[in-house]
Amino acid sequence: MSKVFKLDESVEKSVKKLLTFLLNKGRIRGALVLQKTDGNSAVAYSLITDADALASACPLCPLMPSNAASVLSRLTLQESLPEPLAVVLRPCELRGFIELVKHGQGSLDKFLFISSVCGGVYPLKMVQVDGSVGEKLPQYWDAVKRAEIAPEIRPTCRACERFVPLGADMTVATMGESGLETKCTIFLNTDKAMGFIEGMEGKLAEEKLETEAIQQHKQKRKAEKNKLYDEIGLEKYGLSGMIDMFGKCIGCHGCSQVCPICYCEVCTFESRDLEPKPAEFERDLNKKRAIRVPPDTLFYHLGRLIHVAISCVGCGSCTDVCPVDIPVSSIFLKVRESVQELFDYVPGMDPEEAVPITKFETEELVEFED
Amino acid sequence: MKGAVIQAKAGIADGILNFLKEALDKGFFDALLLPVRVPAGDSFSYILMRDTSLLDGAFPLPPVMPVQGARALSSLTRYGKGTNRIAVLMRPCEIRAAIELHKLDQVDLENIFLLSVDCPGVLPLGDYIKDPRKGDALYEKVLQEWIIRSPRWACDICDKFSMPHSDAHFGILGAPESSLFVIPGTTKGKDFLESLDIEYHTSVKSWETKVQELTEEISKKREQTLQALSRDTRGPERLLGIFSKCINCHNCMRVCPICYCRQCYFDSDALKLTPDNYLMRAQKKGALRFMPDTLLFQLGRMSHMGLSCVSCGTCEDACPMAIPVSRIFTLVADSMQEVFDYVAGRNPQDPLPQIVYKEEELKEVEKAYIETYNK
Amino acid sequence: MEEEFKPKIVGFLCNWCSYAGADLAGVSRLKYPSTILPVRVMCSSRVDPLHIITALLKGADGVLIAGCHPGDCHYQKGNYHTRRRFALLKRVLENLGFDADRMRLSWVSASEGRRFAKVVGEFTEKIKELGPNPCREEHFL
Amino acid sequence: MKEFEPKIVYFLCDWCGTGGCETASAHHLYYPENVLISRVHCTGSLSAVHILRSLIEGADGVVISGCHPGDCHFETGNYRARRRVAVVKSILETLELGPERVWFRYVAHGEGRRFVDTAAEFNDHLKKLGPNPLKLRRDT
Amino acid sequence: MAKESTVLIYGTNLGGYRAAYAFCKKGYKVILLNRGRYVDEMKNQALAQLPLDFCWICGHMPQRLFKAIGCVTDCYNAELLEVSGEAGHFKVKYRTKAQLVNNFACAECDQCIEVCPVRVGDRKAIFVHPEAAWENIYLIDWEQCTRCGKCEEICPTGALKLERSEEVQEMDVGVIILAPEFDEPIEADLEEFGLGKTPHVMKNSTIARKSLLTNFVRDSVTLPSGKVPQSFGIVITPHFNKSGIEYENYNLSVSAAHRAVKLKEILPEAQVTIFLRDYRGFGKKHYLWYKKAQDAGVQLVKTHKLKMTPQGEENVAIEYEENGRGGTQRVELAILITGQKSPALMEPLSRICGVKADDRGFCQIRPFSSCETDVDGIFAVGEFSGPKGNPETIWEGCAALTEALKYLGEPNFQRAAPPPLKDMAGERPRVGVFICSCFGTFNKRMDLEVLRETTEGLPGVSHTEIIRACCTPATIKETAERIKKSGVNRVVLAVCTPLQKLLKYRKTVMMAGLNPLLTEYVRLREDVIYVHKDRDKMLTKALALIRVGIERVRRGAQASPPTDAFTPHALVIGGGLSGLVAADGIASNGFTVTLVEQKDTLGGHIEYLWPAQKDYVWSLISKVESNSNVIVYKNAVLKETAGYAGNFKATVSTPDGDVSVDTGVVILATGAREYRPDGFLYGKDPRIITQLELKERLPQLLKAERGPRAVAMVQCVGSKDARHPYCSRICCDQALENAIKLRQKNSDVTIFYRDMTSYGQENLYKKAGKLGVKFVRFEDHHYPEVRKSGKTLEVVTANGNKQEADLVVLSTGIVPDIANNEDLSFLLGYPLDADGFFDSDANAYPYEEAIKRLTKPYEWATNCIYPVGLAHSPRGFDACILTARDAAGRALTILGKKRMPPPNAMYVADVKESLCMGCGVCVDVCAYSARHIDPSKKVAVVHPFLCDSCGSCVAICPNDASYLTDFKSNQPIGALDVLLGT
Repeated sequence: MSKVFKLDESVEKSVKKLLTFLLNKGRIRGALVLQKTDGNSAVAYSLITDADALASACPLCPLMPSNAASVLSRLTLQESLPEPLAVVLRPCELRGFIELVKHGQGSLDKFLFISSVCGGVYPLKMVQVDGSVGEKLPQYWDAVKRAEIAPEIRPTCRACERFVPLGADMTVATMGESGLETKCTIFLNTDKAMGFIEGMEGKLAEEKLETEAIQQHKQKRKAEKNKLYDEIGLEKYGLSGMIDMFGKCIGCHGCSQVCPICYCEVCTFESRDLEPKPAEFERDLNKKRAIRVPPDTLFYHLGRLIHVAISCVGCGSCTDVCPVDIPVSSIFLKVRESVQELFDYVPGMDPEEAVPITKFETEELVEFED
Repeated sequence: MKGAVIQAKAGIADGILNFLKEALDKGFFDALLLPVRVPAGDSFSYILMRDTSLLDGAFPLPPVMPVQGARALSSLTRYGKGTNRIAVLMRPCEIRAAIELHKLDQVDLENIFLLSVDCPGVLPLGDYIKDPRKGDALYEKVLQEWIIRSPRWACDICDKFSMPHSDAHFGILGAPESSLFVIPGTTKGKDFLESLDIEYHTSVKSWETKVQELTEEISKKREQTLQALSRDTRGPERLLGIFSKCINCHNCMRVCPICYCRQCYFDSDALKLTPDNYLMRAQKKGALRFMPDTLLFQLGRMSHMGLSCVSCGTCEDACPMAIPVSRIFTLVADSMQEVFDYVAGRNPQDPLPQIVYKEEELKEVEKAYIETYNK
Repeated sequence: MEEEFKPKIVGFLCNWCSYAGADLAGVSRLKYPSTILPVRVMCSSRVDPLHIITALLKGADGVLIAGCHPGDCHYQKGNYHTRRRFALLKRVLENLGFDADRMRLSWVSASEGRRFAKVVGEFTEKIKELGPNPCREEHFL
Repeated sequence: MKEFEPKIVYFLCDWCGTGGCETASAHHLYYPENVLISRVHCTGSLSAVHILRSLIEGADGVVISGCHPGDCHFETGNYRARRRVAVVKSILETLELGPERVWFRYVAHGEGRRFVDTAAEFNDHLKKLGPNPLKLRRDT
Repeated sequence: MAKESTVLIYGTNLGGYRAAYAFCKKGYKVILLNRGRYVDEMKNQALAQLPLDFCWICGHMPQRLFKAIGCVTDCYNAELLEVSGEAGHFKVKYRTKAQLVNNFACAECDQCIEVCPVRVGDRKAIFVHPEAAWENIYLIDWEQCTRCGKCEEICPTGALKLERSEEVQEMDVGVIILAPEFDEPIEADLEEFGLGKTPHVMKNSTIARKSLLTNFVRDSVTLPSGKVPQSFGIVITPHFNKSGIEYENYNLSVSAAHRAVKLKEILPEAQVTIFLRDYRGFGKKHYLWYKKAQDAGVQLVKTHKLKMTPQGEENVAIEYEENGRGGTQRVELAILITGQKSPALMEPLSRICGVKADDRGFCQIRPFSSCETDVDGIFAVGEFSGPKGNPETIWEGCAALTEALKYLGEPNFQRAAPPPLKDMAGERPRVGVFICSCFGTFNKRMDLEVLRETTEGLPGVSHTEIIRACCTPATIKETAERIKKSGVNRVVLAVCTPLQKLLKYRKTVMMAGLNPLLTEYVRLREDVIYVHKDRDKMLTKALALIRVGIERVRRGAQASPPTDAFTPHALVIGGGLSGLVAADGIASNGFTVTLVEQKDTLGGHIEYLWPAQKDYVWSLISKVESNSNVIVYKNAVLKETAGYAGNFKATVSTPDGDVSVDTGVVILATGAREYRPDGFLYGKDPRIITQLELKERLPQLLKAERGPRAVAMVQCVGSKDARHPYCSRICCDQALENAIKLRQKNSDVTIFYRDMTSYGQENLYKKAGKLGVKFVRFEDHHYPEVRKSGKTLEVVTANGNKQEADLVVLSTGIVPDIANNEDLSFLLGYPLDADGFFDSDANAYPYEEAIKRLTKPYEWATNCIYPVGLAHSPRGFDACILTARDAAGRALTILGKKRMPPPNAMYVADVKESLCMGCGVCVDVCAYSARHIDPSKKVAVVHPFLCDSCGSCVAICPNDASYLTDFKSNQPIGALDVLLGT
C-alpha cells in the first residue's frame, strides 16, 4: 500500500489545482506542463511561472509534441535547477530523462516529477487536422476508465507495457479509475512529494497502485505487442527486408532529432568523418557499378539502433516525425526489448544504475564467444 | 534557341533514358546520377550508375521528390570533383539548388553535366507514400496531360519549371509527337551533342512558345496565390497560429537543399542556455514554450537561407505536422531576393547577395536623420 | 563454370594477443585459409560496432574480432567491453533477420598460433556455407 | 494608466557607434533610460539572428548604428550590415512582424547629438506604434 | 662612438604621428614634442582640412597607441630651443610646460567643474573642450580663472595643477623629425572674399566644426537670421587669392565637390555652384567626385578671375570671368575652401637647426630624398615641406624611417612582458562585479550601494564590490589587488569609456592574473550616469547592463594570444625606379630582398627621364646590384604564390629555372605604360608627337637657331577620357616645362587644356603664363581636332577656334599594364581598382584619401602586399620614390619581428573544424585576407595575426563554426536575453 492524496475534481483539473497550489505557495518556481497553443489545436510543453497561465494547460492531454526528456535535458544541460520545478510527464518521458541524466545530459536536482498511469497518446499527425484530437478525448478517457486500450492511439503505445511510471514523485492514477471526471487519486511516492503538498486541501489515504485493472491492462498491451511483432515480422527480414523497410528513408534524420536518447551535438552519421569523399564514391562505384546517393541509409539506421537500443524507452517520437511513415519505433521496440533483456536492464528505472554498455561482468555472455 | 529532336516513341521517360544510355555507351560520361525506384516500389532514390543495368528502374521524372537532387549532388561532390564525368538528371528546382550550392562550395560542377527536364511538378510525398500505386496512376495522368498541374503547392505555382541554367535540357512541351527536344544550354552541352553526332540546329520555337505561355499563366497564378497566402499568414497572430504547431524536429532544415550546415545554428551551443535564462524568460511572460525558440528557428532559418531558397517544397513534404513551411518560406524568399534583384539558381555567375555589397545602394534601409529632432 | 567462392573476412586483431597469435601461426608455417584481411587494433575494445557494420555493409563476407582471453587483456578490461558490445551488435542484427553468423568473436592469445589457424579455418568454412554477402551486390544501401 | 515605455535595444559598433555614444556622454546629452545599449565589434558582426532574438525576447524595437559608409573601422562591415538589415526587414515586412521596429542609422564618433536624437526619436516612434505584439506571445 | 637611438619628433602633423608609430614599432624611443596644450590640439585642425566632417582615425589613435606601446615620451606646450651636434649625435634643448589638466591622468569625474565658482556664459572657467568631441579634454579659461585652487584641491587624481612646472630639458638624440602642423589662413588673408564682413561667407572648416555632434545637417549652414540658405557658392580660395599666400593642398577640389554633394543631399532644391580654376582631384579615384557633383546637379564654374562682394544683409555677389566671358551669381552663402600658408615656423627652425626654406617658404628637401632636409639627420615630414595631401603626409612618416635608420644606433626600447596569467581552465565561473564610484562622484547621481546589493544575488556572482576607480596607476594597482583578494575568476568592471580606457582596464585585470577574455567592461558612466536623470530607471538600466556583463563572462573562455612567425625577407616585383628604391630601402637597412625584373635591364622607363633623374637611377641600379642583401633576377616573372601575409611562398620563373622565395612582404612595383594616342593624326604625320618624344627631341630643337614657329599642345590625351577617367598627374607638368623651354626660344606655344593640374608646380604655371604661353580651355570631352590643311597643321576647337602649328604635341597619360596586373592580381589575390591599377588603402573611399586607414595602427590592413609607384596609380618621379620608401618603411617595422602577436591580441576569430562546411563565405567577407580554405580538409583557417576581430566572418557563417574568442555564439544570445530580461 502507498500513500495517496485524494482530490474532488477531475483528474486534469486536480493536477492543475495542485500546480496552482504549488506555484502560489512559492514551493516551485514553475511548472512544466502541456499547454494548448493559440490559433490551432496543437499542444506544447510550456514552462509556466504564472498561475494564471495554467488556465490553458492540459497536463494529461494524450499527445506528445516533444519528448519531455529532451525538454528537461535542454533545461538543465548546463547547470542544475536553481529552484524547484514541477513537471507533469509521461512514464516513458521520465525514463528517457533518467537515461539522459545517466549520460550527463541533465540533472535531476530540484525536480518534482508528476506522472500518470499512461493510457497512451495519439499520433502527432492527428494534430494536422484541427479539432480532431478534441473530438477523440471523450472516447479516450472512456477507454482509460474501463482499462481498455483506447482506439487509434499509436501502435507504440498500444504495445507499451511500461505505462506505470517509475521514479515519479507523484503518480496520478487513471487506468481503471471509474470516477476520473469527478475525483482524482494521486500517489505520493516519495517523502519529497509529501512535503510539497503539505497544507493543500484534500484527503490523505493509502491505496495500492498496481490494481487488478492495471494488471489486466498489462496483459492486453502484451497481446498487442505480440500482434505488432507479428505484423512487422522482423526476424524474417534480413537485408532485403531492411532495404524494403528503410529504402524510402529520405535522410532527414528527424528520428534522431526528436529521440530523447540521441543527445549528441552532431550525430556521427552527419559528421565529417563519415562523409564519403570522392575517392570512396568511386571505389564503391567501381565495385558495384551502381550506388545510392546520398549513401549509407541502412548504415544510419543500424548504427543508430546500436547506439540507442540499450537506452531506448519506446516513446515512439521517431515514428511520429517520420515523413515517409517508416515504423521506426516498432522496429526499435522489438530490437531493444531483446537487447535490454540480454543485459537485464530497464532503462530509466534507477538513476543510480549504470548503463550496461559502460560496465561488464567477468563471467557472462560466453555464448557470444567462439 | 536551337536544339535537336530525339525520338520518344515509348514515352518521354523512355526517350530520355535511351538517349542517356547511348551517351553512356559512347563514353561521353562515366556515370549517370538519376532517380531509380527503390526495391519496395514505394519511393525513389538517386542512384549513381556506371552501366545501364539499373536504367530500367530509372525515372527521369519520378512522381515524388523524396530527396532533393541538389543534396544528392552535394553529397557526391562536396569534397571536390572526382575523376568520373557524371551526368545528372534533375528537375529545374534541383538544378537551381545545385547552382546555389555550387556558389557555396558544396557542389563541384566541374565534372558534372547538368541535365534538366520540363517539370510538371511532383505529388506531395506524404500522399504518395500512403498509396504509391494510386500516386503512380495519378502521376501518369499528370505526365500525359500537362495542363493538369501537380496538387503539390510548391509545384502548382512554380513558374520556373523549365530550362534552368543546365548544360542541356529535355524539352517536352511543344515537342512533336513521340519525340523530345534536346536543347544545349552551355558550351559543355553543345560539345556533348556534337560528340553524339547530333545536329542541334532545329528551331525549338514551339517549345519556347509553350513554355512562355505556361510561365505567364503560372506566374499570374503564383502572384495571386502568394497574395492570398500573404493575407492568411501576416502578423504575429496568424503566423504563430501556423508555427506554434512546430515540434522542433527540424526535418524541414534537414531536407532543405540549401541548409548545408552540418549542425544548424539553431541546434548549436548558441541557444543552449542556463536554467536561469529559461526561468527568467518564462517569468517575463508568465510562461515559456518548450522547446523554446521555435519562431526564432523559423525566422532565423529564413534569414540564413532565404536568399538561396528555390521554393522546391521539400521542407513541407517532410513536416510531420503539415505546417505550410514551403509556402511561408517562398513568400519571404521571393521578397528577400527581390531586394537584391537576385533569383536563386538563375545563374552561377550571380554572386550571393550576402557576400557582396555596393557602396551606393539600399538608401531606404537607413532611417533618414531628422536634424532638429530635439528642438 | 562457376568460380569457387572465396570469402573475404575482415579480422580485427588486437595488437597484443591475436595479432601476435596470427604472427605465430605464420612463423610456425601453419596452414590456414588466406581469406582473412587482418586489421590491427591496439585492443579489441577499439572495435566500434559501427566498424563491424561498415565492413559488413561494404561487402565483407565475415568479420572476425579477436582479442586476448578474458582476464588477460593488455589493457586489463578492454575485452570484457568488447564482449558486451559484440553481444549487443549481434543481438540487434539477429533481431533484424541478418546473418549474425557472419561475425565472430574469438579469444586468441599470443601463444595460440594453432588456435588462430583453427579459428580462421572454421570461420571460413562457416562463411562458405553462408555464401557471399548479399550486401556486395546491393545498390540501395 | 502607466504610459507605455518601450524597451529598446540599441546596437552600437565598437568604434563610431560607441564613440558617438561616448561623445553624447561627454556633452551630458540626455536620452531615455529605456534605451539599452548593446555593443558589437562591428555592425558587420551583428547577425540577423540577434535582431530577431531581441524582437522575440522582449524588445519593442531595435536600432543599429555604426560608422558611416566608407568609414567602417573594419573596412566594409557596415555595408554588409546594411544588407543584413535589409534582409531582416524584408522578412519582417513580408510576414508583417513590424519592419518599422528596426532602424538602421549611421552615427559617427563625433555625432553625439545625432546618437541622442536617434534614441529619443526612436523612443517616440515606438510609443506611437505601441508594444511589440511578438514579445507578448508565450508560444514563440 | 655609438650612435644615439632616441628620435625627436617636433610637431604632431599626421606624418609626425605616423613616424612616431613606425619608430616605436621598430623599437626606438621617441620624444614627441606637442606644441599644443592637449593631446590632439594641433592635429584637430586636420578636421578642417578634410572633406569628411566627422569620423577619422577612430578617435584616439595616437593617444591609445602610444600609451599602449609605452615608448613615447609626450611633452605638451613644447618648444624646440636649440639643436647642436650632427646626425646620430644631436643634442637638443626644448622647453615643455605641463598641461593644466593632464589628459592621461584625468579620470574625467567632472568634480572640478562642479566646484568651480566662476561661471562664463553657459560654462564654467574650467570646462570640457567642445570641439574635441570624441574625448573629454578639460581646459581652463585662464583669463576668467581666479586661481582659487578649488579644482586642484578636489581633483582626486592629481591630474589638475594650476602651478605648472615649466622645464627646459636637454637630450641626446639620433635624428630629428620636424612635423609641425600647417598654418591655416586667418581672416585677414581671406578678407578679399568677405570673410568676417558678412555672415554670408563662411569657411568650410567652420562648417565642419559646427557639424560636430550631428554630422552635416541644415543647422550647420543656417544663417544667424535663422534662414536656411537656398543658394550656395563654393570657392576654392587659393585659386583666386591675389596676395598669393595660400597654397593649394590637393584635397581642396574634392573638399569642394564633397561639400557640394552633401549640400544637395540635405537641400535638394538649393542651387549650388563651385567656383574653381581647375579641378584638381587627382588622388586615386578623386575624379569620381567631379562626376558625382555634376550628377547631383551642382554647377561647376571654371574661371580665372573671381570677385566677391557682400550685398547688404541679403547675399554675396560672385563675379567671375573666363576668357572674356563671365557673369555674376548671387548666393546666400559662400563657402570658402581654404588652403594653407607657408609655415611661420620655418624661420625659427632654420635658425635653430639650419634647415633651409625653398622659394615658397616651405622647408627644402634634398633632391631624390623623400623627407631629408639639407641638414644630415634632420627630416621634415608633412605640410612643413610643402602643401600636400594626406596620403603624402602619411607616406612621409614611414619614409622617414627608411631614410633615418642609417643615423640611428641599436633599438633601445623593448616592450615589457605582460604579467603571467593564471590558468582558470575547468573552474566553475565565479564572477566578481566591481563597480567604479569614480572617486565617490557616481554616488551622487546613482545609488551604487543598491546597485551592488542587487547585483550580489544574481546567478553566478560570487563577489561584488564598489571600488574607488581603476584608471590611475594607484587605483589600477588597488583594484588589481582587490580582484586578487576576492578570489574570483571572472570579472565585470562597471566603469567608464572602455574605448578610451580599455587598455587600462585590461592592464588591471591582467595585473590580477586574469585573462582579459574572462572580463567585461560595462560603461556605467557613458551609458547611464552622464546621460540619464531618473534615478530609479538608471538603476534598472545599470543592472541590465551589468547582467549582460555577467552573462558574457560566465560564458567566456580563456585563450592566449596566438603568435605567428614572420619571414624576414622582401620580394620586390619590378626593377624600375620604385622597385629599386624599395629594394634599396629595405636591403640597406639590413634585410634580404629578392628583386624580380621582367626585362633584361633594371631601371624601367629610364629613357623618359631628365638627365639628373637618369643619373640618380643609374646610381641606384649600381647600389642595388652591388648590395649583397639583394638577389636580382632579370628576365624573370612571378609564377606561383602560396602562403599568406607574412609567410608567402613565391615561385619565380627565371631563365635558369624556377626559384622558390619565402618572403614576408611583397612589393608590387610593376610600373605602367605610356598611353599611345589613337587619333589626333598621331603616327600619320611626323610633326605630331607626344610630350615624351618632344622631350627626347628637345635638346636638338633648342640647339637649332630658332625653335618651331608655332607649337600646339593638347592636354589630357588618354587621361580623364571615357576609357581612362583618372588624371595621369605628370602630363601638365611636362607640358609646362617643355612649353617654357620652347617659349624661351621664341616659339608660339598654345596649350589646349581642360584643367591645368600642375600640382605642386604652381610656379611653372605662373611662369608659363608670364612668358606668354597661351592657354585655351576645352570642356569635358570636346577635345580639339588636329587637321591637316595643305602643308600646315591646324588645331581646331569645338567652337571653331583655329590655331596653326608646325608641331603638335600630345600630352599623353599613363595607362596600367592591364594584362600583367591582372595576372599578378590573380596570383596574389590582390585586387585591382576599376582603372586597372593595384588597389590600395589610399583609395578605400573616393571622397577622401582614407586617412584613417593609412594611420590605422596596424600594417596588416594592406595584407603585406604593397603596390608602389605607377603600379599603384599615376604619379611623378618624386612621388614614386615616396611610395616606395613608405612601403619599405612599413615593411621594415615588421620584418625585424620574429614572432608577431595579432593586432588585437587574443581577440581573434577562430573556426570549429568539426562544424565547418568549407563553404568559404567567411573568406569572401574577410576584409583582411585573414582566412583561407584548407583544401585538404575543406575547412576555413584563420591567420590570427591578420585578423582584426571585426566579426564579419562570424555573422556570415550560417552555423556556429566561426567564432570570436570574446564573442562565442552563446554570449550575445545570452546577453541579449538578460538585457531584455527585466
